[in-house]
Amino acid sequence: MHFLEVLRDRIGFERVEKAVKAPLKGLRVGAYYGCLLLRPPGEMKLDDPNRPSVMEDLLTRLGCTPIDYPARTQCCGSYLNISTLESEPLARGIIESARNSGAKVLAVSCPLCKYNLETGRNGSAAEDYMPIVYFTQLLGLALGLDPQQLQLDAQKMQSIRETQPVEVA
Amino acid sequence: MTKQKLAFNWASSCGGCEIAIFELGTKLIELTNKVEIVFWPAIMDYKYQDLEAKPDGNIDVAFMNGAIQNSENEHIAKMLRAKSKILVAFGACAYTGGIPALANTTTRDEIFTNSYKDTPTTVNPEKIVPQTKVQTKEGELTIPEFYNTVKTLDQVVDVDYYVPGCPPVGEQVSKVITQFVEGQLPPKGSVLGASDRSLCYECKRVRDERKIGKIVRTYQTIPDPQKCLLEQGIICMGPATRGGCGSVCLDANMPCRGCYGPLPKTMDQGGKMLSALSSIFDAQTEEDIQKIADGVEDPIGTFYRFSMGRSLMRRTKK
Amino acid sequence: MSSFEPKIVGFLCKWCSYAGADLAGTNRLKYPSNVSSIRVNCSGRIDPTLVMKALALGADGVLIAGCHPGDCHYTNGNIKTLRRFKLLQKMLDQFGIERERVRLEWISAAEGERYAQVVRSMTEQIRLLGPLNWKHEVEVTA
Amino acid sequence: MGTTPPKRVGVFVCHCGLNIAGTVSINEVVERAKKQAGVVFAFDHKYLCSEPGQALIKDSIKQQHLDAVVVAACSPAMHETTFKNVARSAGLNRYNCEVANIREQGSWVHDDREKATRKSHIAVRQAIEKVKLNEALEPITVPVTRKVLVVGGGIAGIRAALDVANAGYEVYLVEKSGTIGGRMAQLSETFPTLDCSTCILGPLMVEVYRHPKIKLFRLSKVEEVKGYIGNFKVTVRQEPSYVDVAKCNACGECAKVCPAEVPNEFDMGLTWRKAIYTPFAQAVPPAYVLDSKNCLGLLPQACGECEKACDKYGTSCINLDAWPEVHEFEVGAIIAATGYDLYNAANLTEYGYGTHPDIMTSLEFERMLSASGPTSGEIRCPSDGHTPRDIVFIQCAGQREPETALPYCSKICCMYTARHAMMFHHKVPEGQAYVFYMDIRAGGKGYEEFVKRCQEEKGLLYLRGRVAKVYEENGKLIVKGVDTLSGKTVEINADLVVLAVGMVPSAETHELATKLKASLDVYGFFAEAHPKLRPLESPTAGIYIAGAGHAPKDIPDTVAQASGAASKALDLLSSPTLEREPTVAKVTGELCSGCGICIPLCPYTALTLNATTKVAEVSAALCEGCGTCIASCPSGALSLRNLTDEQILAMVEAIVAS
Repeated sequence: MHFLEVLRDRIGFERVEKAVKAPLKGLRVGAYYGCLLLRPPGEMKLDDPNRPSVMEDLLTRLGCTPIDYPARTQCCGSYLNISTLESEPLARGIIESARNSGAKVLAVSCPLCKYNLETGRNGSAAEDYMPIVYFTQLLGLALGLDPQQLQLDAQKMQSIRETQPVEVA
Repeated sequence: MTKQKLAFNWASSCGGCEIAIFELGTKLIELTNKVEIVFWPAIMDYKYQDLEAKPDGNIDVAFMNGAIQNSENEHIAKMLRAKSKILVAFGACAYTGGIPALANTTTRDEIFTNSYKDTPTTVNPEKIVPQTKVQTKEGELTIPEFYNTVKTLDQVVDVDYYVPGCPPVGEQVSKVITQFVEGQLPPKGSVLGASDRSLCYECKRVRDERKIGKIVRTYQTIPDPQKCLLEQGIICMGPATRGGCGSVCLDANMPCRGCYGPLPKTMDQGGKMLSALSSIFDAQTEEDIQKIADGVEDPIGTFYRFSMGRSLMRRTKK
Repeated sequence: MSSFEPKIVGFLCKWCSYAGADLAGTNRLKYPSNVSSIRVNCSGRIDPTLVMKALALGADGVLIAGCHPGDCHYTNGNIKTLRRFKLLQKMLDQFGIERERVRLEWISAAEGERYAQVVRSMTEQIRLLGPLNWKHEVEVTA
Repeated sequence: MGTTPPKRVGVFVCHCGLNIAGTVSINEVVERAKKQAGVVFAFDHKYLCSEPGQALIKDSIKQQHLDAVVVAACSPAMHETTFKNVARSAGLNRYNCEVANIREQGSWVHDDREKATRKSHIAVRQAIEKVKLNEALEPITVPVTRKVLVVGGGIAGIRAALDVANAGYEVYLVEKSGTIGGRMAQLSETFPTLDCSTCILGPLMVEVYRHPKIKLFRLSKVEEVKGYIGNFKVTVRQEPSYVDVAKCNACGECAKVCPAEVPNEFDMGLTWRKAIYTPFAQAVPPAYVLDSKNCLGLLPQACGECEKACDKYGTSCINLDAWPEVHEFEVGAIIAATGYDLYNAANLTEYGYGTHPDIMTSLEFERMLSASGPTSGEIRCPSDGHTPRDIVFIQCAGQREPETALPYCSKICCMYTARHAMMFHHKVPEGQAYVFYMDIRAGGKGYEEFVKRCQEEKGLLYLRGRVAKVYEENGKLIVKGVDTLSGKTVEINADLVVLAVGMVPSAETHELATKLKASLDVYGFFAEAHPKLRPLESPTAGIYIAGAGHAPKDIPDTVAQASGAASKALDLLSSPTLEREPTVAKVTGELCSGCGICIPLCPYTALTLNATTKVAEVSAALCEGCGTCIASCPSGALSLRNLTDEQILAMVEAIVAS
């Protein structure tokens, strides 16, 4: 059972929402699923493999603005990456796709995805530097934990949010 | 005309069958005008020697009740067989093994251990269990051998007629005895004093839909006295049991326990009841079926309460 | 013990399981010769007393095989078999008869390999259990 | 039977060339058979099913004065009838012949000669014991109602109904919708000849409508089917059309004023229709229909605009107070032609059907191709009506997908997709069509040639591979897939995506099957009695199957099967009576106590409790002989003819005694 399922099925997103202390208003997050959560669909059964919504549902509860983008379920090429660098274009494609749709940060659930997308970020210009964080980090942030504890670059997160009008919750 | 000679004897039995004969009441007196009772240890002081003394075939009709659970039972059965023209297995125990035959779900050793060692009320520090022979200074004492498997009468001797019931009901008993006295007898091996159809045929309860959603035990409910008990989830052996008892249990709002034994054309009372009962389980999936089946506590004790001795399997494997 | 050849009575429904057994033949699949089949119209024909009688007569095992649930040629005869079997199984436990000896299997007309497989496993399991020899069980322990 | 002298049994053992003799010692089987009680004669032959083999059996029966024979050979499924007939030709009752299966379940499955021989001997002994106890029975003859019910008014139903009717028998044709014609009426052209679908279907529809022997019930449903082969009692419920067919001249005034608009199912919801409407131009009967579900107020009458209009301008043929009618009739045979529906494309989330109007199913595209369709034959994108330049056809959409969707192949998609692509190219010459395919399955007369022709059209590109994803990115539809031939992933910006989704049994199939007690296969299509040898019959006697309700089919196959099913039904109707197996259940009255356990167990309602005698009775005509009642009977009052408990036990003993 994945932590997302615990949150969704055991605890329930509405209870999570109630626990939110600092809603992440104005944070435009692209949820990235990759394969970890969805495939093989028969085994995972966590969500629709082609049209998942579990991460978006959670992010909404945290106050974020989830961004839908075509590449969110595409393969990050992680296993290719171990031997070659063929995965880099794949990862780059995913980030592009997310950026084009207006995402400012990518939320992932898998360390390999994170690592890969970060390589895919290589050489991208500072202004369109896209943070890649675990959804749990965002959860922590929303629940009022200190960014340091969450290994989050506080300024960056802030700057991203400042690009949007932030209502004080 | 010479009076017919009748004998009554009991083997492994509770004595209920003896009482059943007393249900004849005053008829019994009239009977003695027609017949001479030459052997009846339960009632009068007869010794086995008296029986031994008789020439073979001297007794016209002998009624033997009780199952064969030890060597004494078997010995007397054989003797009575020899001395009698007609031998009748009287009552459920003699006919189908009855309650004693439920001992076939266990073994001699288990029974001894339980009765002579484990039961809390037993004080038996030396853990002595019955021995068939013991040497005492007075000499060797013997008691009959206790059998591991209880048998019906016809599993040890040839039997002419059967009278089912635990015990056989009064009016049937008198019918049977008159049958013998008047000598109008059906072919050898027939079952007397019972119907050839199942209890359902004479049952007055109304039937609606033949299905069972859940097994209910008698202590869990007070059944509707008008409606068929099976349809109320209570296991009633009626469908697989001979009628003729006058459905006394059902009139007391209690299910038939099957004491009148299997029906003429069936091999095995319990198996037949099991099949009939489960056939109308109101379930389609394996899980649901299992649920209902689990409701049947102790299938052997339920379906073979009186007929274990005459069942196909006859005992459990130990 | 290994020289012991179990005698197994197979009640096969003619629409599915018997046809499945025939298919095993047509495909020349090999399996032990210990199961002799009796062709019945429907597994629903099999009365628990027939199973017990077979054991009492000296069979070491009994196989009942019918169509898969939903495929019964007589709509749901196999479900009725299942109902009887479940309760019979419970009682046979009490009689001390190992579950491997009496089996209910769904085998379709297309499942020749499955039939062969069932026969193989059943024969092996019973071979390991040894003879049932019920007559002896009753007589000797008398 | 006790009084009659024991039967003189003859045993005949077949070598089947080396098929049996190869692993079984025939001689030993013969010799051991001779030792069996009752056996007076045993002999073997190389091929018992051959003429000389049959002659041997026949002559021996006469010379040896045999009362019964056992034939040890192949499975009874193969030659039981053959040998029973031989026995009968020699004057024996057919039930005095039993077959011992020593091939399929003997020689073919065992290598060890000794064991195979032993098992064969057991089989022979079983048969001997059984045949000794068999009673001589004659088939039960039951009358046949020489009429046929056809369920479903598509091309299959139409063809079957016409064939039966033209042979001179009455047909009841039941159709759920307002007109016959079915799916075929929705098609624009048909492969491989490209003739116009309605042009070839129309005349048949009219023929059905006009046929004196065909009684058409449209807007109807089969409510109940009682009885059995030759004697079905059918109840049909017919919803009113509220329009007098005889009077209606299809002027359409009613529809003009009707305020209720609903998606037009004939156009797969691409257009709208009124609540009172005519399904399509060639609909039969040619009259308007009012669909009560969508009418703004029938009872109590709230709207009634149509009625007023009809009285004013029309022929006042509308009657809003009409009620459903229930028709009851008897037939001897039933042909189920319930047809197909489309697999729900919305389940295939990777293709995004339902998320974007320009992703459509083939049948929707079909309507668009049709001159009578929503765009009168022009190909337009539903989103904004522009003519697509790039169009992607995805074959096997949700098919051959055991994991997620349909495991099977719908057979016709390769063909119609080729046709669609070709039509597209004819209508939009400057356009580019892409077809994603797994394999091209074009088995059929002129099919391969047709597909080749389409593939050679320019502007038509066949890509061998699956589509992974269809999604929208800045206004464009992106089709992401792989071309396994070049081994490259492909990305196509498409204007229109057409999904060749599979065929599934129509919604009515399951419902009807339950009423007919006809079994279905794992996918819910009608099951056939035998996949190869009896493809037109349901296992349930008297029920025949035709068309896509049985399995995905193209039109030629459907029509062929329909005619086949019709001739099967005619075969049944050809005689006023039919014979049924006499091996049915029987009650011994004096043993039955009327406990009633058996009554609900019978799937054919063949068992009833006689109120006066209080005992159960069997209707031999209804009983199929499954024997489930017998197993349940706690009195042993029920028995199955020629498969009694005694016989089964005799066979069991034959097994355990050897």
